[in-house]
Amino acid sequence: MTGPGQINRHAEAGRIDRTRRISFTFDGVPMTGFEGDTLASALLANGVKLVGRSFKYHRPRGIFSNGPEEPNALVRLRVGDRVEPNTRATMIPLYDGLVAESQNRWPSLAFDVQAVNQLFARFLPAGFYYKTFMGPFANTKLWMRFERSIRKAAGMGTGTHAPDPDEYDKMSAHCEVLVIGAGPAGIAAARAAAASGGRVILLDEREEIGGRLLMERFQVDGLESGEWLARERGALEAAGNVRILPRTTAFGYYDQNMIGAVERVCDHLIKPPPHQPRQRLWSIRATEVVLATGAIEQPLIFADNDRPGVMLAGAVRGFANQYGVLAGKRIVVAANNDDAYRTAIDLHDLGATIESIVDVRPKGPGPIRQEAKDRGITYLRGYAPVKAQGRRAVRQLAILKLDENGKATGSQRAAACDLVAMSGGWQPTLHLSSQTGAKAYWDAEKCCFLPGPPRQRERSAGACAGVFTLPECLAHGHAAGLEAAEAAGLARPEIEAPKASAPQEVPPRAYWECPDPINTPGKKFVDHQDDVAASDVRLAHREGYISVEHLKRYTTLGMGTDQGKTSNIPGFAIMAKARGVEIGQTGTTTFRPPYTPVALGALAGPEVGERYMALRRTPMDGWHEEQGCEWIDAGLWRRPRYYPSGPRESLFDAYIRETMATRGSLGIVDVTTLGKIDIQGPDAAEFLNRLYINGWKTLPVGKARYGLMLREDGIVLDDGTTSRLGEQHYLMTTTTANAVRIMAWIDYHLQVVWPDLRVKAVSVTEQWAAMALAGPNARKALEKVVDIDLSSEAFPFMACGPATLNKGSAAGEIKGRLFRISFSGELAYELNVPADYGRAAWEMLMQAGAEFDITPYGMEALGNMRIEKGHVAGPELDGRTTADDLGMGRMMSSKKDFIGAKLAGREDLIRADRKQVVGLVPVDGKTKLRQGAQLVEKDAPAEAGTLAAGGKPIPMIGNVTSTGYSPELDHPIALGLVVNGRARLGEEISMRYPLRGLSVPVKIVEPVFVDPKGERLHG
Amino acid sequence: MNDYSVWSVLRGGLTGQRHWKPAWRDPDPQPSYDAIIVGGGGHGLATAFYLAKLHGVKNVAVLEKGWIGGGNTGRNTTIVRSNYMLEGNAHFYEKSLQLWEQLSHELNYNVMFSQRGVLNLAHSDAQMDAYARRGNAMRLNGIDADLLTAEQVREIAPMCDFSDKARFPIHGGLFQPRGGTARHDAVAWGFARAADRLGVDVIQNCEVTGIDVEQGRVTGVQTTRGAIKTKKIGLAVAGHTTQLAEMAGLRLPIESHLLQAMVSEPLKPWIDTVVTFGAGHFYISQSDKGGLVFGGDLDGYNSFAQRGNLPMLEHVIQCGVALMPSLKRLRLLRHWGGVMDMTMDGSPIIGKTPIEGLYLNGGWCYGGFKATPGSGWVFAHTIAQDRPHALNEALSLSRFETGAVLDERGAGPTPGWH
Amino acid sequence: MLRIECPWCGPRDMVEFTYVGDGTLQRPAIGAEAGHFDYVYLRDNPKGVHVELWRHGAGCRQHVAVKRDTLSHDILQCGKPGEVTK
Amino acid sequence: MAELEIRRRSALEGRLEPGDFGTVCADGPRLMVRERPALAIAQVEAWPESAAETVEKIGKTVGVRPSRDPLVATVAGETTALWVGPDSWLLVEPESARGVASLVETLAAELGGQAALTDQGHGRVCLRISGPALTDVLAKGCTLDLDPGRDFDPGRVVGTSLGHMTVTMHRVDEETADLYVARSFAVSFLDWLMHAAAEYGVRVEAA
Ligand SMILES: Cc1cc2nc3c(=O)[nH]c(=O)nc-3n(C[C@H](O)[C@H](O)[C@H](O)COP(=O)(O)OP(=O)(O)OC[C@H]3O[C@@H](n4cnc5c(N)ncnc54)[C@H](O)[C@@H]3O)c2cc1C
Ligand SMILES: NC(=O)c1ccc[n+]([C@@H]2O[C@H](COP(=O)([O-])OP(=O)(O)OC[C@H]3O[C@@H](n4cnc5c(N)ncnc54)[C@H](O)[C@@H]3O)[C@@H](O)[C@H]2O)c1
Ligand SMILES: Cc1cc2nc3c(=O)[nH]c(=O)nc-3n(C[C@H](O)[C@H](O)[C@H](O)COP(=O)(O)O)c2cc1C
Ligand SMILES: [Zn+2]
Repeated sequence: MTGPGQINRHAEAGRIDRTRRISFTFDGVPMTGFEGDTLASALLANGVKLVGRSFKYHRPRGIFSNGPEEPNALVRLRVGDRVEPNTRATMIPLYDGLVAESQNRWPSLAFDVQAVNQLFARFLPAGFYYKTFMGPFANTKLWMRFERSIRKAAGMGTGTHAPDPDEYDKMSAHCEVLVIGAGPAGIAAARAAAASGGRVILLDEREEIGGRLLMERFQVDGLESGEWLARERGALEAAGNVRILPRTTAFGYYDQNMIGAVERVCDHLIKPPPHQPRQRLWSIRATEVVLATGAIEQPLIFADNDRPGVMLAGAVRGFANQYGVLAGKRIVVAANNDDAYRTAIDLHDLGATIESIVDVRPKGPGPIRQEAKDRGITYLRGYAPVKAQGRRAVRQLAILKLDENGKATGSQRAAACDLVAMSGGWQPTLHLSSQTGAKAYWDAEKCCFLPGPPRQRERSAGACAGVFTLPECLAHGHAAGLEAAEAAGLARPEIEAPKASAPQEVPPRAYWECPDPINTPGKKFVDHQDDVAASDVRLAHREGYISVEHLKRYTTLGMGTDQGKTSNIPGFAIMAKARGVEIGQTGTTTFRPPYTPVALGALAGPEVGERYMALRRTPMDGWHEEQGCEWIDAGLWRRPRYYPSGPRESLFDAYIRETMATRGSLGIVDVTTLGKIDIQGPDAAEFLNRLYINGWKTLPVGKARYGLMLREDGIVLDDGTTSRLGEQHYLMTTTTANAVRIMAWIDYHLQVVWPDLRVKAVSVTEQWAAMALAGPNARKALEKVVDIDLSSEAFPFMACGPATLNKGSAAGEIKGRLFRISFSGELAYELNVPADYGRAAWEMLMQAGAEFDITPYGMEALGNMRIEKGHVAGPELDGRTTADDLGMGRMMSSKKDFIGAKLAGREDLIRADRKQVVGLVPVDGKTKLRQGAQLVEKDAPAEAGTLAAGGKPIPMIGNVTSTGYSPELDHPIALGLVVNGRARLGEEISMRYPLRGLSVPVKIVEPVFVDPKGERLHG
Repeated sequence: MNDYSVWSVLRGGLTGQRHWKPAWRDPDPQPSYDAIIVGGGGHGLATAFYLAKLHGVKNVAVLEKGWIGGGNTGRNTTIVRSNYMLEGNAHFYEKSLQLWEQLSHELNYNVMFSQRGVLNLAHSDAQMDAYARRGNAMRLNGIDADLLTAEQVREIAPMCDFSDKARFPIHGGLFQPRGGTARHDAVAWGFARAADRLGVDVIQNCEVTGIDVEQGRVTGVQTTRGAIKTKKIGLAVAGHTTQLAEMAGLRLPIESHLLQAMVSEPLKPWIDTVVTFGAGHFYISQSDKGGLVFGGDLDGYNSFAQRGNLPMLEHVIQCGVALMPSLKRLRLLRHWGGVMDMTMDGSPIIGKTPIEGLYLNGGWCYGGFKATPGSGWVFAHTIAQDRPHALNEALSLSRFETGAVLDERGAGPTPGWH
Repeated sequence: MLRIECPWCGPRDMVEFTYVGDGTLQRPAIGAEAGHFDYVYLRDNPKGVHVELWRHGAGCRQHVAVKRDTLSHDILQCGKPGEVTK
Repeated sequence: MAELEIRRRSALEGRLEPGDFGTVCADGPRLMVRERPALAIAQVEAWPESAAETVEKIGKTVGVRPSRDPLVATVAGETTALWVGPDSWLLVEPESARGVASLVETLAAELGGQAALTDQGHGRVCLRISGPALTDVLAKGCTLDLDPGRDFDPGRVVGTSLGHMTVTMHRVDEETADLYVARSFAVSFLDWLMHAAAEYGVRVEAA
């Protein structure tokens, strides 16, 4: 199938490049257009009228506008994993190979099965679903069935689940003056501001700068608008202090003059070239902002005003002047203002027939009437359009005479036409200023909402401030540019404003909803996309949804992809009339970003996929990788989970092997990720005393101590060892998970709470590679490489001090720190060396340990061994446990005050029936215990009921926190929290894991399974 | 008053839908009421409804400073679930879920409660264990829960990243099939209409500006529409809880924070359940209109602005795309914010206050929508009987003093972290 | 997007900071018996002017006191902790 | 025992093969990247009342006087003093710049207990980047005003968030900056940088 060709293309008019012919397809039909077209202009050129189906009634719809406000012409653009639903044809630059499909129709656009909905339209008023489908029974079954069909019928385009192959980018920028919108007002503002020498950014969402100048036949400074634009653009580019960003939409105005904008870097291409982003998100921080965003034309509301061929008058003119496309040949213009006359005039001059202008104003137009008269264009004063006739496309327009109250009188007439160009006047595009909270107000004279008093450092200029004629726009923009520059602290420049002339205009009339046609009613659409008709607005009124916010939510008025850019004002006007108030009293709904929809990829930016969050690596990362370890995430870090000995070794086998090797001889583990904080100063010990629940003043130099910290509310915050390296010098370690939080905690207390304490704290986590050597042969192996006496007398348990590896060797030595501390419960040493030496030190230890079959072990074995020893860790320190719950209540010093001391004493934190850490073993000695299981009394019932329905839940007396397997004891072990657990040692209870149907009898035991006297670590 | 049914809609089709009456009256405030509920959100309206329906207290006014449902009820991401671990929360939210299951029927208003399931994803074994702990507790409390494998997750949410490019691969997830979403505005409207039918005065555009307290008991309120006498005041003002409490001289363990929410352009069905990301701040569902509704973390600072900033928006969407790479080409339609009443333990407060006749319902953090019917149900009980119901006993204000806090996350007394 | 003037580093975007919270709270002195509950749990939570602390974590690591309107998000004053009062 | 090779290994070892990446531009790559490996870095935190004296002492011993004014980097010979917080500095030089006693040892001997001194020589990775795309690349990851006369002129040192990672950035001259990032983040940071710069063409140079 091929199309009829560019039948609606004027021979000369337009700013397109006729030397560059572009091929594209719409619904599979190949067509051509020209460089400079949008998809919409190319479709119109090819005579395509029907482009989509509406949301609810699946009515045929055509192109309605030529801009971002488009409610109807939404297409599914591109193919495969680049598919983009709901894309406005009016904003898609035409490129070679473009593929677009219509939406919301099946099986085809011309024949759409769901168009039968139109027949039932009167049974589907706004909000009908609130009144139906409740079903005869009090459950959700019936509704769930209906919901499925409603969901299928609703929605617009179809998205894909295939990942988007394109990249997105982000950039921040700063400037003194940001000008949003590059129409005449914006350009005038930018050139004025730029003359001050400050940094100016001028952005516009269209492909080129120029705004309505691109769409009109105007002259500025005595030049044709195209020439003037070229001149001004050249001058701005040459100035050096101006950045021009076309294809860039300012979508959100955020606090403190931060504007979010998205640049469509490659959307005019079939796909981005390598290393180029598809789109770029700009965060622009401007000292001053000029909003020159123009205005949006509103429709008139009459029966079947949604027929293809009923368009906005400004758009009809825009298509003609910018692209040389005549959307119709016999045109009726229907309007409440002067500006629409220009459409009649321009189209007449391009050869179209103007059937007539239907003007709802009793007095008709201002001076522009002369231009119309000169061309023989007739206009009817005090008439309104009442119905667009024709099924798939408009064939004629029925009109009625209005009396002075705006009511219909007389008999209905019809004008034959293939295009209705309608205009309900222009509403300033005040979205961005409104987003800041500046409250828009109604100007009854100008018949539009104007931006409210600024809440931020911004001003509106040109049409978006309700200044509508070209000379005034230029002057207004110029003044705004000067003012902005001055407000930004720049010198007021000497520069002339651009000049133009235009006839005076008389004000429009606040008249949108036209009378019903005689005899043949039809829906009068307000919100085309959401199929909200004037009758729906009145229904909302009747039912009490009279606030505009209720109106919106009840009828979905303005909730589509266009956010009501062409429907809110007429809708509010109908509500105002029904309530008998002025539209200014109903106000507007809240304006929210984005101004137009923004690709989520652009907001997400490049840090997704593998780059989603940084990956932190320890200095021994490469070594672990070479060993083929399995990794586990620990916050942003990756740590070895276990080192499989071969492809078939399971996680369980591996960690048991690693555990046995360590306990049997020697193991080594990378513990670099623990937080390390260097604490110095005369008050360091006092500070530690306040942070930790136990005392620090007696700790001698060269010794380490285990410490526990509470939050202010008395709950355990973190634990770790802190070592005294010098008189006034300590090294604190924190858990991996809390490293950052504890550093911030310390900063807060030193800077804000106790600034009088003379303490300096610095994170040194990154400086040191840390590794623990554990097992009965740890000393023997270590002795081979360090320069200090490791005997228990010289370097007992909890000793610490400097140590040098390979001292005096020609190959080089490594100066580090050694700590005799143990998490595994074995004789163990923790070695810290400067990070760049981490791998060398590790390899040295591997070599020294070779004769003892040294085994690297990962997080699983580490966890298993600490469980065997009953050491608590993350799963027990879950932010709800007290020191006493963990069995460390006695560490709480009563001789000093510390963070959390007071609130830890609250009644519910010291009750006897709190959960306490205990050990758990399966009664049968075999069955594995599971983390995440709950604990109940052994005779608890099997089936639970809900309390809410009067049933009986199964009371939980605790939960399993950590599980492992002790190879030494040869049975599974676990730690758990059990109500009053320490008093119930030896008792049998039941482990429940109903998610997997498990119920296992377990016995409560002491939480230390291996070497309870600690002989090994002292050995 | 018209009953809502298919028949009445069909009948209306023949008469231009002209027979409908206002869903609620627009009364002027009376000089006095037996009870006054401040706040015309879901909670306030539900409270009034249950007071009238279950406790025979019908001379009730709901005072709303703006339009009903315009607070957090009208701006939330509508997730309904009862997947709580701690008993003080679990039974209460389960009660609420059970009320949801019959709510449309009870109100004769379709609140479109869609039990499409709520899926919380886990990205490590440790997270799976944490979810198992919660899921097992739910089961033992008689609440539905399933622990899904990664493969099962894939069936439900195929758009998630299961490739080797995922920074935090999906290990599985906790699923509550009975959870889901509801049409938030309809909840406010449905309760308002039902309460109105029982005689409750729903009064909009009426801001409470003062609470009269004499000798430790309340006597009335001051409003922008005059003074009103009453002996019982129930506060249900969400983000403004501390403002109202202050009128009665109370300081509370609550801060108001800003939470943003977002909606995409409308699409044909794209995702059929509620999914939450476990390795970042992101959760998503699809409204019946077709928009993908999603959100993430608090902006992080105290705020009453109902309007957020770009960094959190970017962050939430970054998390979303990390989880679902095919979101990139879809578009953001609108984003907004709400004022969250964040408590110091992340759980709500429903109960009595030190002032006689003043009852508190607040501190909902980002989870109060699902509580709406349950909250109204227990709050009505508390107000009518002057003592909490067993289901809200644990949610008392005094728990902070005694230490019996309900801290599901274990985040401690920093409201922004819950 | 909030822009906070760090007394050391100058105006910086909020993304460089982490929010700490109410800056008017006074921790009871070490050894004090009372006041902890109020310090930890109770807040004025003003709708309007709020003095709060932010930590310039990506910059100089210092705490910055900020006077900010919680309704408009306008930042009224920034300074060192203790220098900014209501 | 076999002799092991004992040497510092950068966190970026093997990840910065010299070569050109990204877009091929007519006038060559617009960003150059190389690592400054094996640095000695000492962090000095002075007490307010003796900070002036500490500054003098540092100046005397290592040849560069750190600035007490915020955001100022001072350079003398091979040594750089970076302001990183009030009366807090990083002193940076190639490890090879000094003889037997290291930078930290030298400072420790001079300062005694007068200021808190910590060794960070292995805790930071430093990338030197230069070229005409310098500020464009940085603008992709941070919110500073990078235009001349603003936040990041030559001689400035700033702590900021770049690509969601905390970095200390020192503007060495018009077209050159040193980026210091925590060691554990180095690989991710390099990945971010190369990706951000690809659009402009990047050349990795040997250290
Ligand atoms: C972005 C966002 C997402 C959320 N997502 C979820 C979710 O997925 N699931 C979930 O369960 N919860 C969610 N929540 C939380 C949930 O929305 C709220 O907890 C719940 O709706 C609160 O209902 P409410 O009736 O208590 O408050 P609101 O609906 O806020 O009602 C309080 C009313 O009090 C009025 N009021 C205030 N001051 C006065 C006064 N002085 N006089 C008179 N009236 C006054 C307000 O105008 C308001 O209408 C979310 C919230 C937000 C903001
Ligand atoms: N006579 C009338 O009734 C009437 C009414 C409206 C407009 N006009 C004419 O239109 C022109 C108005 O000039 P103007 O400069 O004020 O407006 P304009 O419409 O010419 O330019 C506004 C520009 O802002 C851009 N824009 C809008 N929002 C944006 C955003 N968020 N991000 C990026 N770009 C955005 C648009 O793409 C457009 O190019 C004048 O020529 C005027 O005569 C006349
Ligand atoms: C679940 C849900 C779905 C929404 N869907 C849409 C939508 O499809 N279109 C739309 O314009 N807004 C939608 N919104 C956003 C509302 O328009 C509105 O922004 C929000 O309720 C907050 O109110 P406010 O912006 O008036 O302050 C939705 C909001 C919610 C909570
Ligand atoms: Zn700073």
